[in-house]
Amino acid sequence: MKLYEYLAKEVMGKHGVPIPRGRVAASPEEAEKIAAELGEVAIKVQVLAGGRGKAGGIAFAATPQEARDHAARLLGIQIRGLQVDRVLVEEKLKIDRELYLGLTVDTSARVPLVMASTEGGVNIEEVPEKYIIKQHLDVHMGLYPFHGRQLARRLGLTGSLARQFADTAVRLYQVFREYDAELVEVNPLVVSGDRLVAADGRLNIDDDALYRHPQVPRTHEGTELELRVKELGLAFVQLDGDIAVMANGAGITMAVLDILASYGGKAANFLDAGGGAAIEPTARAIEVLLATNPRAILVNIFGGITRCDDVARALIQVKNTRGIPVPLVIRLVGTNEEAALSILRESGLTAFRSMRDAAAEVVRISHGPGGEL
Amino acid sequence: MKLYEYLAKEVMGKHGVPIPRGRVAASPEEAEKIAAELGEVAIKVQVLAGGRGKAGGIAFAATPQEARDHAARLLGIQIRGLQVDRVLVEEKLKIDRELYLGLTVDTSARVPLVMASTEGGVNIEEVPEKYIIKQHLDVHMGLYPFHGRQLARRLGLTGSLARQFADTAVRLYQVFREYDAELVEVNPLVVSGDRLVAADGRLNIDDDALYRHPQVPRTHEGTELELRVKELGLAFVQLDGDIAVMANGAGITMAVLDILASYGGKAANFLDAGGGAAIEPTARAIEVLLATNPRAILVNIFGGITRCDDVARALIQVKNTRGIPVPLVIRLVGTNEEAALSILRESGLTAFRSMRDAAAEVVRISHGPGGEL
Amino acid sequence: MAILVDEKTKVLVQGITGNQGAFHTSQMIAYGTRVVAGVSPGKAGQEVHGVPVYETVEEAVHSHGANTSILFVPAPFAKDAAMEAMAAGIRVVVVLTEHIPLHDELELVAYARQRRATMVGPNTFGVISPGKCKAGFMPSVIYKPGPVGIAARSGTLSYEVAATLSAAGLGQSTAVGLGGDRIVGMSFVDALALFAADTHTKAVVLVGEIGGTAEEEAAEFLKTMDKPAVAYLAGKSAPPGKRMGHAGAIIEKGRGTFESKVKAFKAAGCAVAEFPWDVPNLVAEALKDR
Amino acid sequence: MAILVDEKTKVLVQGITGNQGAFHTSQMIAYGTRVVAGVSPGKAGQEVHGVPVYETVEEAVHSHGANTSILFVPAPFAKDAAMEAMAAGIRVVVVLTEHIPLHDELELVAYARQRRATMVGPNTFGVISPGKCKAGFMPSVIYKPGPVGIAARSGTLSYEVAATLSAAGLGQSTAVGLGGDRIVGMSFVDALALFAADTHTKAVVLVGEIGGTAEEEAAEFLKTMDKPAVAYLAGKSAPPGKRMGHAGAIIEKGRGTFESKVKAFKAAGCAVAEFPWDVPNLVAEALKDR
Repeated sequence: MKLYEYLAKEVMGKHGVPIPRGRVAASPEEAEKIAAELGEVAIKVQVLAGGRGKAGGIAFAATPQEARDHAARLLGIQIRGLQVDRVLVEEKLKIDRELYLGLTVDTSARVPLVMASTEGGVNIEEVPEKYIIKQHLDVHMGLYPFHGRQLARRLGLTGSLARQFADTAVRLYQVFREYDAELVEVNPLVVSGDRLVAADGRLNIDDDALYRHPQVPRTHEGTELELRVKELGLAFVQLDGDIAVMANGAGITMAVLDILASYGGKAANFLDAGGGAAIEPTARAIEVLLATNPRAILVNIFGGITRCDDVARALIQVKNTRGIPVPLVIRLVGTNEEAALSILRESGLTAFRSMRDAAAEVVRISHGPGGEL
Repeated sequence: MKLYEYLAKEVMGKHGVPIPRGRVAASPEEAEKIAAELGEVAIKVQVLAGGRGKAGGIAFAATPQEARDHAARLLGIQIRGLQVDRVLVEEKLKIDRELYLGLTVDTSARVPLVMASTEGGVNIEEVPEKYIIKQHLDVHMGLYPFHGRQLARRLGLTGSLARQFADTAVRLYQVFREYDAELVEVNPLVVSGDRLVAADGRLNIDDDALYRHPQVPRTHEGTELELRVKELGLAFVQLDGDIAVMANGAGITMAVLDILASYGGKAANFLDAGGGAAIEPTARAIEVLLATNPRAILVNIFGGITRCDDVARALIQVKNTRGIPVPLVIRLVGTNEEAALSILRESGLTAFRSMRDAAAEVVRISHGPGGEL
Repeated sequence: MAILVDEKTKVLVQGITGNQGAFHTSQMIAYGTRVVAGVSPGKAGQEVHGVPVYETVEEAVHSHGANTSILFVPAPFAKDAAMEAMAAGIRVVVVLTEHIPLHDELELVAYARQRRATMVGPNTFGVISPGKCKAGFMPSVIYKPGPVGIAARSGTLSYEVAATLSAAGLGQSTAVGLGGDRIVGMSFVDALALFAADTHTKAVVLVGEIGGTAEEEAAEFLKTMDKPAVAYLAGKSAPPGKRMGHAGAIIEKGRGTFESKVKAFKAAGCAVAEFPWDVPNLVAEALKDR
Repeated sequence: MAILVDEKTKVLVQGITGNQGAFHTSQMIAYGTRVVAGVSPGKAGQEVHGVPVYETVEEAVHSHGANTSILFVPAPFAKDAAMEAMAAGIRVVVVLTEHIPLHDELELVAYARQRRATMVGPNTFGVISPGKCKAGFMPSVIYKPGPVGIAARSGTLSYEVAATLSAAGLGQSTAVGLGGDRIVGMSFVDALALFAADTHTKAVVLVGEIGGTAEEEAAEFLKTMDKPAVAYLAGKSAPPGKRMGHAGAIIEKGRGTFESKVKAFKAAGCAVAEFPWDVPNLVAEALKDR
């Protein structure tokens, strides 16, 4: 889960990372008031997307009136498809240099990773590798001041700036650990005269650890439908095709999408119904699929923990209660396969036993004029 | 540094260790008021000494008036030589069993050590080893719930009590680490019906780490003179003999005391003037020695970092400013020894080069009638 | 004759008294697995399908010599349970639990290294050596004993592959689920190293997916391994920046792409199947070449 | 021909630009020690007595191959500095600093074990191999090269003993200060193990004191060592429950008594000197017996 910049900075500030003076505003009046306290300010839209600057989401104001005008203009617009309902108003920084400092996990070495660069201010992915300094950390030992000094040294920082950098690295690591972060990033970490300031801040918290952080305000990313399915506890990604897909298992669901693509079809979604799903959640998942108005639905089940008969019953339940107005292609094998097939037969449904045949059939249907099975 | 019981419990309580309801009182009126809130109460003197119960420092009251009377009696008395100026008034616990749970450092294995016993309520030193369960911990890993369950199991606890015990162990370890504790101890950890309660609590903080804990109220242990010398930054222990001793280094100072004892003398103190002491602190140390009204003073210096001439100058300074009214036996060897001897000679003082001779001489003097050198 | 688990393995089930724990204990026993003990705090003294339940792992190890543990323990308690297993000397810890916090996984991996223990998972279906030992919840009927090792990041997809292999008469030495999380205890490279040393395994099938660099590292390893390998990779059509079910299945910052993995495998001389049902033919071919 | 440090040792001084660091650097150089580099954050580029100063240990190790570090670093920063040294691959870290928090020492000891590094101290005078290398602030003039190893918990007292040995013609292979704190990196047993393996060392003198059980453990080790040892112990007359200068010098809960230590040494056949000046004769006798 991503935090808004102003929340990420609030957390960092609490842990001693130097942040600009400023506050978040939800109205032009608030923005004006904050600017009146701070003098020259930057006004930044608060959306969960990068590249705000390029998208026109950042403005500067020399007077409170100007701040009010910018805020009035920015509040309510859309930036990269996201509605702006808050802006961060903070002191405008004199920028001498822009550094980068970030903490994440190296999934290959399976340890925390600290990254630093002299080339801050742009997406770190766009910085050539040779300008990025990486250092693995021992999770039980953590990030010591000496690690920070080593990084500062390699960045070419000296004197007070080196000390501030080392200190900031130690504190950012505390945020990383205490907040179960996937990513903590200060970009740019600005050299402003003799001080370092976190001009922008990102803090992405591991979804699986959110239960340990009840005090952190929740943010919601994704389409309306994705958010609705997330609440069902299912893994769902909306795509732009016309074949709705449900399978059980992340890998096999991806494989189904790949096979459809190879056969010239286009999937409308990724939906992993999980292992061992009961009738009720499966039924709700099918209903979700129908909400995307697909031309056809493909259900692919390899029954392990998942019992094929439960899936069949769920399908029948949805068919009988709300109806399934598009062709339904089913592939079922594994646990309780025979019982499933007989349940389907009773309701006039059939099922494939081969994934290949099922995929070919649903692609054929999606290309044709469509119709009830 | 030892914390008072009520402060130790306050810290534990904040970390989720179950403690009895109660507060500290400095007057009979306060005690009465707290008892009125709590019902039947225990009233416990707050002094930095064990064995309060045996010394009459714990009383029970069924009514607020009784609580007031006990408090009036206890406030102002001395327990094991320590003035009582506060009592802890807390709910009287129904005691079914008394357990022990403590965390300390195993100086031999050089790791944290958790100790538990079914034989709580008495000094753990008096409990036979076979009734004490000890478990080494990895300082980087800490104490996990499973460690707590293992301890609970070995203590024979089951069900909810086992769960509470494991949880308490985890929380107590957090206190141990966060407070740089030498010792955290709950004794007794009382089984009261279906709950565990820390009926008494000790928390001793490492003196060397106190600078990291400015929020912890300071306590002061030792004689008035010991506290005065502690402020000079010198290691000092008051003893009951008549030969004041100053040496440089903890080991050699102990050795000097041993030698004096072997020769039939009695040291008035342990005073390690440290390595590399400058003139001024050394002079102040000598003044401290004079405050014990010894029959003689022995100064034993093996000059390494400590320069013998500095010590000589310090001695002369004290002699010239406040006078040294008792015989002064000096032994000096090592760095700048010759310069030191000539400085002493100018002021009419002499010095031994052998520790043995100096010790024999000062013991001889301490047995005689005494007089100026 | 297999990796990780075999007919001598003495399995401990942590969380044995829960619904899933109890059910799969019966399944594992039915398969012939030596389930010697269970652990469920607060439930000591009970029996589950004839298996004695203990309060702590150390008791289970002490009383029954358990050397492998399988965890049916909810995510918030899984780190503690896995740490307990490793601290008690368990050598192979199979962590089925999904949704374990990332930082807990970092600590588990660090402790496994310190204890020289092997953690399989988290978020895995487990490990099975067909005909010998099942430590997981996979549908065991699809596996047959044989010479093919399987290492997979996903469960159901690897069942598909195993079933096609078995149908083609290509049985398996061991099938191990590495887990779908970003941080897992056993990587493809770790699994390959074990298969390389296992005399019974003649070829290895890797079932990978987008995200991370585990496949690229596996490809490097394959260059030095003298047993053939065949890979199938899921996620060719997945959009970047989206988590495809597994926490680890995401193309981020240009890393973890399907193309990168295919390229790495091809460079290592490892055949990459276009469809899951192509795997058996490729394996048969690879074995014929030897 | 010595333990821990010798003529090949390349010494790094951490905290070299401070008063103590700079002064003792000059003393160590004057003694012939190969002081190759210094580290002082914020002072890189300077020289101290001709020794180049770096910002980080890793640079000093990289540029000069330093393998031993000596710390003149104040207590609040000592853990970081010692960790840095060990992380950078320094094998012997001599921590002179007093008053390092107990929990910092626990972490240092744990990390030294993990890195297989040797920490001497904290709160030590250092280590000297007479005529070869001085890594500490001891008065070097009192030491002479020879066959006696010294391991001591206290500084000045061990200088007394070293001086009496030298005066009696009994030079030293190495004298090491273990440190006066409760938790130290090197114990008597660790030092004895090194002396036992050092061909040049013919006898060992242990200068101990009340508190802890390091002497009792040393006595156990002596039973298996085929070189003679002589002990002198301070604190015979110390009252229980009082810290005698050193954090570690305290009789607590009946542990750490003078009597217990004397008894242990006697049981191990190790002579215990009544006075410091008796040590040379006991050593001479022990050597004569061989």
